[in-house]
Amino acid sequence: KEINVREALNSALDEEMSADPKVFLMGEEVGEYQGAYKISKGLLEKYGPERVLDTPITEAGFTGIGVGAAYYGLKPIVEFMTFNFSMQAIDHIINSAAKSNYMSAGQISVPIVFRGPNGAAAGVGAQHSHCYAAWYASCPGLKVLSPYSSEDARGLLKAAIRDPDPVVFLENELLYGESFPVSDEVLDSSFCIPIGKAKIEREGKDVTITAFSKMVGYALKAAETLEKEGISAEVINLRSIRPLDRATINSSVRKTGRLVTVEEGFPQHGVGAEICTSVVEDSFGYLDAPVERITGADVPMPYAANLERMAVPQVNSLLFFYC
Amino acid sequence: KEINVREALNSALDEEMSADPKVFLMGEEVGEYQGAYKISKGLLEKYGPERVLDTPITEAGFTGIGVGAAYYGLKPIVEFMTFNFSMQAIDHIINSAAKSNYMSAGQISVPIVFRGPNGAAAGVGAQHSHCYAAWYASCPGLKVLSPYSSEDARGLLKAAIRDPDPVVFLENELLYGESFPVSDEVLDSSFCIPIGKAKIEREGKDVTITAFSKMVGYALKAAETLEKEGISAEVINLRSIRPLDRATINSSVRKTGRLVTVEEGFPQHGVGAEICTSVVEDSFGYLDAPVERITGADVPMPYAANLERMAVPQVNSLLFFYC
Amino acid sequence: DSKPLTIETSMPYGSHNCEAPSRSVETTSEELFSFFQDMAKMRRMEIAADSLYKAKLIRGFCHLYDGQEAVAVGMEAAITKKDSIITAYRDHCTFIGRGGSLFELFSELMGRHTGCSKGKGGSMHFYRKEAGFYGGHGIVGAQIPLGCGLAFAQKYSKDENVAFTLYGDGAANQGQLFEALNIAALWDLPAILVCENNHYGMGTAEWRSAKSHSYYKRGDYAPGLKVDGMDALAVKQACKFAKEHALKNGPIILEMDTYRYHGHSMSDPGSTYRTRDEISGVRQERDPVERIRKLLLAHDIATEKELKDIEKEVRKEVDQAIAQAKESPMPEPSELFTNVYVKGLGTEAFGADRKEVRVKLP
Amino acid sequence: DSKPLTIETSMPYGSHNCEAPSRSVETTSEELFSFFQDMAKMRRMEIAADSLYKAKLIRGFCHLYDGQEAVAVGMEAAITKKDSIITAYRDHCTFIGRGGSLFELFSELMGRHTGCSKGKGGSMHFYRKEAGFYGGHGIVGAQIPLGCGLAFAQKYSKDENVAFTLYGDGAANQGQLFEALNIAALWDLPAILVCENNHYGMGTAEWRSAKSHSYYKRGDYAPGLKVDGMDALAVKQACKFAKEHALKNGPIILEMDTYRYHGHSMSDPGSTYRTRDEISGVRQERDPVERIRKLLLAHDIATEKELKDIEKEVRKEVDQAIAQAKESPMPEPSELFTNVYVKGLGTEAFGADRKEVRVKLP
Ligand SMILES: Cc1ncc(C[n+]2csc(CCOP(=O)(O)OP(=O)(O)O)c2C)c(N)n1
Ligand SMILES: Cc1ncc(C[n+]2csc(CCOP(=O)(O)OP(=O)(O)O)c2C)c(N)n1
Ligand SMILES: [Mg+2]
Ligand SMILES: [Mg+2]
Repeated sequence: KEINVREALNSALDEEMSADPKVFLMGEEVGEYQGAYKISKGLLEKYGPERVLDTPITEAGFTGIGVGAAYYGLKPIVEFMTFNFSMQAIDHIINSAAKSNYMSAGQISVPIVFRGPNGAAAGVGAQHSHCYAAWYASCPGLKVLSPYSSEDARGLLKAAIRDPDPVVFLENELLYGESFPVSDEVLDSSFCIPIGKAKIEREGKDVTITAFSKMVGYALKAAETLEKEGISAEVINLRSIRPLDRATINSSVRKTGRLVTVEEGFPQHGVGAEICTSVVEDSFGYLDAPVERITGADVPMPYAANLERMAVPQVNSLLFFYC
Repeated sequence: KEINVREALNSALDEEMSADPKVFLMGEEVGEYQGAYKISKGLLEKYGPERVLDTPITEAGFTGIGVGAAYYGLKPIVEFMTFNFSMQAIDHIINSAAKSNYMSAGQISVPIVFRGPNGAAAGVGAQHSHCYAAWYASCPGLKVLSPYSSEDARGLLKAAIRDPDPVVFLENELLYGESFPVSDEVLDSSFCIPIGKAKIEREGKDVTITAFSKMVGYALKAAETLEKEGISAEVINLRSIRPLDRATINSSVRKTGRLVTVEEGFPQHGVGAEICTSVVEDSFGYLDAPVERITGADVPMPYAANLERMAVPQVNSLLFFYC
Repeated sequence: DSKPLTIETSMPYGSHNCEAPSRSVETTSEELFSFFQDMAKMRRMEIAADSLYKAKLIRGFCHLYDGQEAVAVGMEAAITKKDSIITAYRDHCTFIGRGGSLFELFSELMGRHTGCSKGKGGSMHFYRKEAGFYGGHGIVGAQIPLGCGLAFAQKYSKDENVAFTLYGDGAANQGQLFEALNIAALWDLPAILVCENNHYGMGTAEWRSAKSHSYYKRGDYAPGLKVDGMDALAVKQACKFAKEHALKNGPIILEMDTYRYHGHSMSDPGSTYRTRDEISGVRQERDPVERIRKLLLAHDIATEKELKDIEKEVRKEVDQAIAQAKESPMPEPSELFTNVYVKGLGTEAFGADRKEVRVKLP
Repeated sequence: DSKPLTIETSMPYGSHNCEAPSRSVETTSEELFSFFQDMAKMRRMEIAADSLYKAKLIRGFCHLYDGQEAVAVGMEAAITKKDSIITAYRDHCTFIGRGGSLFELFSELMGRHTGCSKGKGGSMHFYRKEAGFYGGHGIVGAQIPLGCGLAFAQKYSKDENVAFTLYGDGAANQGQLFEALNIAALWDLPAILVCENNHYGMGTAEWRSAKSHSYYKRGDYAPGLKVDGMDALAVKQACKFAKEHALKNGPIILEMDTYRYHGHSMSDPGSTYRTRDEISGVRQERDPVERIRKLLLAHDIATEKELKDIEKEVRKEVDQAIAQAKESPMPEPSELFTNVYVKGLGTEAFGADRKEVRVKLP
């Protein structure tokens, strides 16, 4: 059976709302409009306006309200129409959500999920294409997840909603319509993926490629091409950016001796930099070659199609180091 | 002659305001109160309320106003009482300032400086101790500077104000009162430090230590101790986090074969991770040992003095790898 | 042979903390004629953009302004290009109003090097600094403090000009409006906040997003006017009034009662959250182009035929601009790395894999 | 032997969009007595904190509440511990008002393990969730949407309680106030916004930071009261009124006209931006403790001697709490890594050099 990522997210929301009356969804256009990207389709009808709340376009205000509701013990899911707009509310994510449990020595826990599409889409320009994975994942107190497949989307979103800590959940607009095969287990309402564990999407022995979100698909495609060249690539789908699964990454690199990191975000202080450093720290002696870091170009996202293509990794970019 | 960092910053502001009538200063308490940390002392009296503007406590509003004024061609200096509060305005720094020149293909340049104390201070807890170096320096379009000494403070702030691009200028509250010897050249009103170049504070041949801001002082102290042990450490004061002076860092590591990075911010996706990766990319074959990354602990800043001490690098932390 | 005319606005102004301007607007036959021309051009242009989008020649977001043209045209009639304008993503007609060309506009929409942002900005990021147009901003509400910053700079520079900041009814709830307005009022900035109330922010009707939808009363202490935003003459009069006020007394709010015919952006059919009757009702009774057409006819300034001819001509102009834009090249690959900085400091910039593209930033 | 009393507030309420409550406040001798006790304790505690700070036993920021005690005490008298309270960094007395102990308070101030946040929060981050106190927030204005979120949760949970959000006159200009208030009004949340107008935000007088300083009128559509914040009875009456209102009709604003005697935080002498005469004038004419003292004497509820004895006793209590706190241990080093997460997922956490401290997060 196949479902697409949108259906996976929608069903995860639906099941968790049905399982726990404390879970509610808020954000711009999540209700009557059924979600700007239709992720919340049908939920208003099913759960009513008390639990599916359309907000004004005031991110600081509604995010703060979400966090306050979590202080009280509810389990809010705050949708950002895209994560670009989370910058208007970032103080609440960092200072009000991430740090409260610590500052209060465990009195004020914050069981909340911040979710929405993150990073580059298609043709939306510089202000609508920022990837926030590295920023949020730098902050202790937050957990940061980024699904690739429908399985990831379902399992990780359900895990995020059930988790007692604040979770930043980074989706990708261009994956919403993509379909993936799913097992019965994945479709079961009890399905859940542990936070903090990466998934080896494909085993290999010559090189390790780490990726998250849309780039996992590119990495898998690259691995296919490499296979034809006789190179066996291991592809790691990070799933969780914080905590980062250093163990899985390092044991893969210890096996392959080579590492390529892939992401769409900016290079400096990015996810690739952290992974490279983690491997240098834990497996320095095993590295047979410099780590190759593939990232978005170090420029704001241009609009023109040809420039935009150059600004984010293509499958070819992942192969370049072998040519 | 000696001056402290506060005097260095104050004189840089004064001279640049006097040199260019387009330069003005705005922020909370910068005028009548003479600055929360007295960096702007005397400027209101000298330049009047048209050029030294006390703002309400509304960072999004006044930062946006500063950026808009820069669009028009003025050269605003926006003071954040501390950079923690820049999160309320971060959308304007990233989306309105950093990206405009690119999106407009060069029509709308943004000659603005965002400055204020950054990172850990003493006893101010989790919400007032965040280091934003890695975040801002991930963003193309911004330049990010962080001075250590009085020379740095004067030369870099003057460079920042004269620069035609948006500059994030990260000071350190605990350095304001520290005095450093300065040459006549540094005191000259034409003095300016090129953006993007690191400074080798101390030459050495056995190990390279990179640091910025307050940690440069710690690195120098550690280097003294190491010298007694017969180890010669080269200390690099980064000065500029973006652009990062990869050339200076790499040529040092090619000489020493070892790298220790030091910063007070959080580890994940930090400045150390980027420096490590830069060296792995450019000088992999020269590294004789794993890179040692010294950072703030991966926790929100605790208040209690003993925990706080453990949460940021101490001079000893820099020596640990040799014990 | 332009002849002076005085025309009554069909709706009274609403006013807050100030005396409303007169409903009798002075104009000329020439001005009315130019209103028609300009609005017909804008209307045609947006319809063409719609088609280009559907033909996949425009990508990403594309927010059309048809229905709201009277605001752009009436505002320009009251001010000069030394006054500043800043707006949101729905910026095509503002760009044209500021004297931008159809060719630059369509080039930008199709990501060509000849675009007003050399293809790097896209639909939401048009600028024309030489004519006082500061964009084209994608983040709801962000342009409000930016616009007050333009006003600050104008006052600081002792230019006797004002800054118009346009934003939607949805944006009017943003906290940064209140923050910026407070500062503008404290500092007496010549800032004119223009709320283009088209009654919906995406799919959300104003009454669902704002407890108070008297947008011209926001911030209580600042004066405000409610204006028929479908009437270019009413808009002109209000903007003239506001400019005078702002230069003397600081900020003022203009709420333009207007309507967008299209959906929010191209993915929104625009008909799930409002009725087709509502849309066609506005088209029939309040359309800004038709209002001017009627005036031109009623005052014998032009014949039906002349106006039809203008529309034909405008259509040709638009088609030509599109054809020319289509033939224009995409940006050079090296443009990926230009304009990141004004002063690039000689650092290297890399493409996705640090090998493919590698240039020194100028 | 508590006897009922009715006392007139000395100042009338200001009101906006609502009818002000009566100036005749019902109380009892017992209540007045407890007001005196509580405020005397708060006053003494803050003075002691000042000394501890000067002795370097308290570090970082330390914002004292002396002068404003009537707000904390009057509010508590009108509500229960099931109602929520959230405030800014000036939170010592709010914590005491919610039933927190002096020992926990001083322990926290000195960074001891026995502190209300185990020494990890510090002066600005006190909490007492069991009694509905949600902190203690350091970012100006942030607590306002958070407080509306508490109100949301109370309504969602069908608890018949309200949430009080306290913020300063400086914070009242923050955009997030307007954003949160709008949502609270749209959703009829039982949110009570309490602006503690002490007339200065750090060194900035209200008239320099706000075009309108009618803080009770902020957001125009919401009702508001202006309250003599130096009069615990006036505060009590207003809070009672507000609670009833909020449960029925949604948000309401209370502006408390009050005063802080100390500087903003310990580094501010508090006398560069206001005159010493101003401060001593308030002390002499409006002091909240003295007001209650006078009432107790005037109504023969207590003698001067009894009140002095209470002050002595309170002093002893404070000294004892300090002594006990001083003897309490700092947090264990391992506490560095606890409470980062509720569920730590077994990942390793590191100290500054990845070697020194290394634990598994629980
Ligand atoms: C801060 C932010 N939040 C959300 C969005 C997504 N968004 C773009 S336009 C829009 C609706 C704005 O409505 P309004 O202000 O009424 O302007 P209109 O589109 O009607 O001209 C939304 C929600 C955004 N761009 N920025
Ligand atoms: C967003 C933000 N900006 C600035 C500060 C620094 N700061 C702390 S308190 C304060 C003054 C606040 O004044 P007010 O709201 O009147 O409260 P009061 O201190 O008088 O109780 C300022 C500027 C901060 N903590 N947060
Ligand atoms: Mg609208
Ligand atoms: Mg105050």
